[in-house]
Amino acid sequence: MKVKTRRVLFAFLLVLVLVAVAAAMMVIGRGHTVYFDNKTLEDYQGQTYKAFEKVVVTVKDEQVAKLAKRDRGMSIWIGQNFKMILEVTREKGGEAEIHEIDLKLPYSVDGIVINLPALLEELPEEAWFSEFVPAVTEEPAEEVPGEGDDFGLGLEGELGLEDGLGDV
Amino acid sequence: MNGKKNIPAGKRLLELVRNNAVPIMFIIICAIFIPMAGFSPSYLLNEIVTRMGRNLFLVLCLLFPIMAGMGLNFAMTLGAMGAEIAVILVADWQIWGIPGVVLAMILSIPFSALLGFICGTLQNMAKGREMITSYIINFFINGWYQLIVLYVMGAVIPIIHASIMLPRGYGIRNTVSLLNMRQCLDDLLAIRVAGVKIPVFTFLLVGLLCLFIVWFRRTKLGQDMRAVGQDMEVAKAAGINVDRTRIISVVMSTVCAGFGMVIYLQNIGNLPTYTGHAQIGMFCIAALLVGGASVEKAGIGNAFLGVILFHMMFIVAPGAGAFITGDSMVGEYFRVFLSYGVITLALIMYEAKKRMAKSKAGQELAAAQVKKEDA
Amino acid sequence: MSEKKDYNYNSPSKFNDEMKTIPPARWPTDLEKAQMGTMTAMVSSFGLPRIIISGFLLVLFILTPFVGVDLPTQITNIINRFSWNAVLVLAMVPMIHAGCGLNFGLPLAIICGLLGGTLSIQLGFTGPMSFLMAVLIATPFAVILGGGYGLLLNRIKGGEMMIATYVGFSVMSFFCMMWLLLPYSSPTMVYGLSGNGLRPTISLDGFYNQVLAKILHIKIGNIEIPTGSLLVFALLAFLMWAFLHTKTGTAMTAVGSNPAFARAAGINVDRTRMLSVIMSTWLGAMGILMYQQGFGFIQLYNAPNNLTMPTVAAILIGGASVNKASIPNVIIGTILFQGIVTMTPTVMNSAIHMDMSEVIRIIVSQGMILYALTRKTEGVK
Amino acid sequence: MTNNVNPLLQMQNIKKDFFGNQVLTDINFTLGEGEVLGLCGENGAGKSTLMKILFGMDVIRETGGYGGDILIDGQKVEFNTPFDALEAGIGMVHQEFSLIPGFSATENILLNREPCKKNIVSEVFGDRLNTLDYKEMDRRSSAAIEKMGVAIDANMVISDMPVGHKQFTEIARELSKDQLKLLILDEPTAVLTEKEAEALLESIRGMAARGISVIFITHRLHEILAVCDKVVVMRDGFVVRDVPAKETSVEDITKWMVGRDVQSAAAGEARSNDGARTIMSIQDLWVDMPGETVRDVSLDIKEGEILGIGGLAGQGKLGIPNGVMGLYEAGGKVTFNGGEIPLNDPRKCLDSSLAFVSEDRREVGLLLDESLEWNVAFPAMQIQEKFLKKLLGGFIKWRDEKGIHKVTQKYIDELQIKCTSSKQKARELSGGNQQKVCLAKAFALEPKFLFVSEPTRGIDVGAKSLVLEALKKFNRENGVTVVMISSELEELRQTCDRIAIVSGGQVAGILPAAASSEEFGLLMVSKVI
Repeated sequence: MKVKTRRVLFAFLLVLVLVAVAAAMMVIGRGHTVYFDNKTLEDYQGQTYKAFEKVVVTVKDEQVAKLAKRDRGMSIWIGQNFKMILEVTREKGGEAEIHEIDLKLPYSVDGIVINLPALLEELPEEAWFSEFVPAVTEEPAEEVPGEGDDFGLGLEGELGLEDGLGDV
Repeated sequence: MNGKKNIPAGKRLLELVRNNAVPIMFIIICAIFIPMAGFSPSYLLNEIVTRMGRNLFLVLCLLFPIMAGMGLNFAMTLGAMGAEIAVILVADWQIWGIPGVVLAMILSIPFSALLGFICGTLQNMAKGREMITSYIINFFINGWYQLIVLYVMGAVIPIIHASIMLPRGYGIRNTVSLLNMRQCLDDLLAIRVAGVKIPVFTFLLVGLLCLFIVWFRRTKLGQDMRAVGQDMEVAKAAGINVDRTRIISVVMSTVCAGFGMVIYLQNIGNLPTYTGHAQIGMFCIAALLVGGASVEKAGIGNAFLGVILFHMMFIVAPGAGAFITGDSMVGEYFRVFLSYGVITLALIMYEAKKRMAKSKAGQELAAAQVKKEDA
Repeated sequence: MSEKKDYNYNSPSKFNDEMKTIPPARWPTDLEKAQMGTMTAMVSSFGLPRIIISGFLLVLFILTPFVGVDLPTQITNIINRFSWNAVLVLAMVPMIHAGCGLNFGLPLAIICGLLGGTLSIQLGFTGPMSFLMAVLIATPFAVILGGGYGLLLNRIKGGEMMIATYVGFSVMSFFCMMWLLLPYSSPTMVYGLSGNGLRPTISLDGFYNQVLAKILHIKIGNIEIPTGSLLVFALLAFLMWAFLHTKTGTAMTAVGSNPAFARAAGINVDRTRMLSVIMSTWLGAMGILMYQQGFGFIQLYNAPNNLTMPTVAAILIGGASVNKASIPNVIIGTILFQGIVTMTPTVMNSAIHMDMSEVIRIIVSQGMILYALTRKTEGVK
Repeated sequence: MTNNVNPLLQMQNIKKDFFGNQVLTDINFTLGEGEVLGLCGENGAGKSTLMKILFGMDVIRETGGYGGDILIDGQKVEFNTPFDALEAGIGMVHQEFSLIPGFSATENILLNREPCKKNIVSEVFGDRLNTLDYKEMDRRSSAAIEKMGVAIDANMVISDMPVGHKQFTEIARELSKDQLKLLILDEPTAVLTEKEAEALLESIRGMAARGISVIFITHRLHEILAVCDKVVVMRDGFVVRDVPAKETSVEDITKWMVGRDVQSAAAGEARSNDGARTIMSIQDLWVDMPGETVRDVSLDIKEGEILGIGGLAGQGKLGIPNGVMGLYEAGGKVTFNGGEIPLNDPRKCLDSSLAFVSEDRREVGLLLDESLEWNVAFPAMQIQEKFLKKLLGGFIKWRDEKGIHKVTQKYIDELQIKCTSSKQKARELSGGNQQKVCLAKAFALEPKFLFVSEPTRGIDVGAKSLVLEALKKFNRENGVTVVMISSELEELRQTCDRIAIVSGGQVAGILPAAASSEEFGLLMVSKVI
């Protein structure tokens, strides 16, 4: 009997560990797409924040975007503690200044648009943060025929139940 | 058996060739085709290594039911379906990278275990025709899979992202992009040797499964499974719960296949929702058979050799076909033909062998009579 | 050396036999069966899945007028599809009767029919003549390929169904190559650009499209009946029925029912099985030609495979088991299965705006096959 | 005798019937610790049933249990499964091998009792994931083999072993069980060579010396005398003798085994057919029938007689008709009615007016899922084209349902087959009625020569006499030569004119039905292999 209780306990623990790992994965594995706008923010509380001449965005030691005025760049990020390095050239011919930026990404938002000029001015979040809403494409570029094994021809399809070219 | 030593070397060689007819045939086919296809060695090597990483785990899953005497079992396809459901959910929740893979694997366990349990129970009801039954179960469950993915997901099970949903508002698209977990396992610790990318971590996982199988054979359950596989009646008489052992072997196969499918999908980088699993079983079985396995006996070595030879053939056949006939489609069909052909051949040889043993005793009796007359 | 035998051998020891001959439980008498109540008796004799399927079809029929679907059109469709598929389903009967199990090797038979059809067109026949020639040309192929198939199945008794499946696949993929490589040249069939290799779909307009259906074609209101096709099926079904009443047909049934008994009664079991396989193959070839004349197209390459499961499922739905089948099974099964195939998409679509027909078809047909396989039946494995 | 110590095993008034068919009546005997008991009797005497009761086999419970008490160490026990019996220290080596072919001797000896080591995984998923302790396994198996006293290679795979070693592996398996107190050996020497049998006897003595009691069932009576302390002889479900081995001899045992009241038998009916011509002559026949191998049989059968073939189970008597009729692979020469009959071709035999009623009713004798009509008429239809209507000038041979119905009805009446109608499925009949259908099937062929194999096996007394009478009548009225194979000597003596006894796959001798039981008994065990 005692052995049994112990076993149930161990099995329960195993399930618990798996659930815990799964939960942890859900937190640390949440992916976000971060978009950076180098756009002029018009008339925010009466002020206008001008776009920079040029911004170079580096995420994880990788240069992901070089933004001219009105450009939008994009990077993917796993987890909520977003880090990037911005190399900002404010005016034409000006000196590039380097900013290291840490951001807390909200868990529930997939696509996050950051207005860089507003961000660097340290305006409140609502000024530089907006959610990216993808336009629903009708049928996205019909599958790039992945580099799968491309097994057998045809047999996949309708699993042997397609009756013909169509119904009468 | 005692006279083994007396058999001349030539005969023994013949025996060796006969016992390994299928792998030898494939080695010859590959040897002929490789020059015809005209691929560079590094390209070939790269492809083979990639495909080994992609498929080995799945092929190894077939070993459990074989161990329990349930033949080449399509149960693994069910594991693949379980994994696909898990992967769809993970993709929808936008869990990326390694965490996504790990989550998908964990999530697939309940699905594939349940399906494996159903499959094992049904197969216990159809002892003696497990293979055809598992084949039909795989279609049957596929119907339910489609029902869930096509109608329940998005309608009952919430699906957040329109990008993986059909435009009509429920059901999953034909392809789910896994771009964000693409090859994340393969890239982990990956090394390049002479232009060939070796997905070390994936191979580590495969190695882990191999170790597990080797270890498992030495456990009580493994021993029981082998006993059940060789003689159900004797095992039962010895007090082994035969039906339960068989179900466990199927469940182990489906659960491992679930992991294998996640590995497979992360390598490909997208999920063909309705066709991804359809042929996995078929091609894993073909690969294992090409490696020299039979319906009742298969080992890790068979899986490795099989995957290498089978995929080598698969890569070079279209090119070789085009070279011979000038029509690349012929080569494509030829490799499909070879895959089916090898399974057919292996099944026929297995069934025919069962019958061969019968007439032996008669010959002995006749020989005894002749001896008597001589005396 | 007297080798003791392993467990699975039926030891001829007296004790075991005493055990064996004790009447298995107790068989209910007819009277008791009547008392069991008609409902349960019906369920047990008809099989639960079959009742569910019939009930489902009945519900579809009842729903039809309410969801605004035209009933006559539906009935016409069912009759039409019945006329296409019935012969294929009939092709299952001989092999089941001879104990060779469900013919999952149907693609082999279909290939014979495809060879007949394409060669007939290639040789320049048109109209009804092309159908006749297709039948004639397909016959020798069916006999030869069916003979080889039978020879193979005789060597692997007990493992027929799985091997049949793969024989079907192998032959089909072999012919995928052949369709490309054989020197067909008829412009109606080959790829337009390269001039060689057959197209996956070949239209039969001008050849044998509807040649049988048009004979004595009847139109009552909105219901159309392809009388000719139905008559041909009736003829073949009658021949099958008649065959099963002859000496050889009786032998075939006995072989399927108990091969050891048949052997002890002097029947050449292998030859009888071979005959059944050849008959199955020939009927399968006829079946696909009938299908094509109704459907109007020849479909090549992987298409043969698409008919296997529906056909196997149809005869099982009709009440056949893995080793027993009859003509009524064929007719009932084909009507039920094709009824579901035609009715579900339209009725379901109109009723709930969800076309689940494909999924339902898969679940119904595979579930039916699974039910037949997992039922405890003696004999074939 | 039992003042302070109870004997190891006491069987008290054991009774068993199979649906009214009494097979064991008031069995009483005791067995002390370290004693060897020889159990002998003809086939069907009830030895196997008794052992099955003792070992708690499922069949016993499924067929209504048994009466009487089994006492072990003075305690009443009731075994519901063999595992209960094992628990109580009873081990049994069955006639059929129960070994996993691909496992080594060690693995088989310890099958499902392997010593294991715990590990992390097994803590979570249960004991079945414990790893096997191979060292301990080797130790235990070699201990068991040593206990047995016969050297076998513990690492050899079973499928590579000679038959004798398989037998020893099974014995070692029982010996490896620590709680073993009583070992039942069911015809263990049947598959052994003389030397091996010698070794086994030695090993039994060794076990007895260690305090293990043994019940030893064999047809080789001299072995019993060589090794047993006492002998229990059974016949027709009774214990007829329970004597110390020292006080008896092979002749005595034989007499007890078969000895019935000769007077009671209806052997008087036997006729002498010396003058009749030989209708069938079998020469140098071998038949590969599993479990009933025929080695070298030569036999002449006279026209019009009823020849009985008797012998112990497994000695090959059943192989003779099955071989001649082509159902099992056979060689040799069989001439019938002046012409040679090719072997391995059932059709040729049937064509020459031979017929066969198989001992295996359900597997070979009947189409269980078809109507009685089909069962009765089928061979006649196929072989002799009876019950067929020729249409289109003989091109079509149409089944004549009416004719079939008529002939079936005729035999239903004649043989008093109990059925609801001639359309009833054969499966639904009782054993006795099924047997009658098998006879009707053979009668419908109107053969010149009929093999009947075990016609009364597993059917009740009433049906038995009906079947035998029908056979006799068929022989007398139609002049059909009948060869009847049966395990029951008494039945042969009632029905047959002459009786051939098969032993060791050969004809040990042919005696008139009136010969004494002792003579038959001696022949039966004369060449036992």
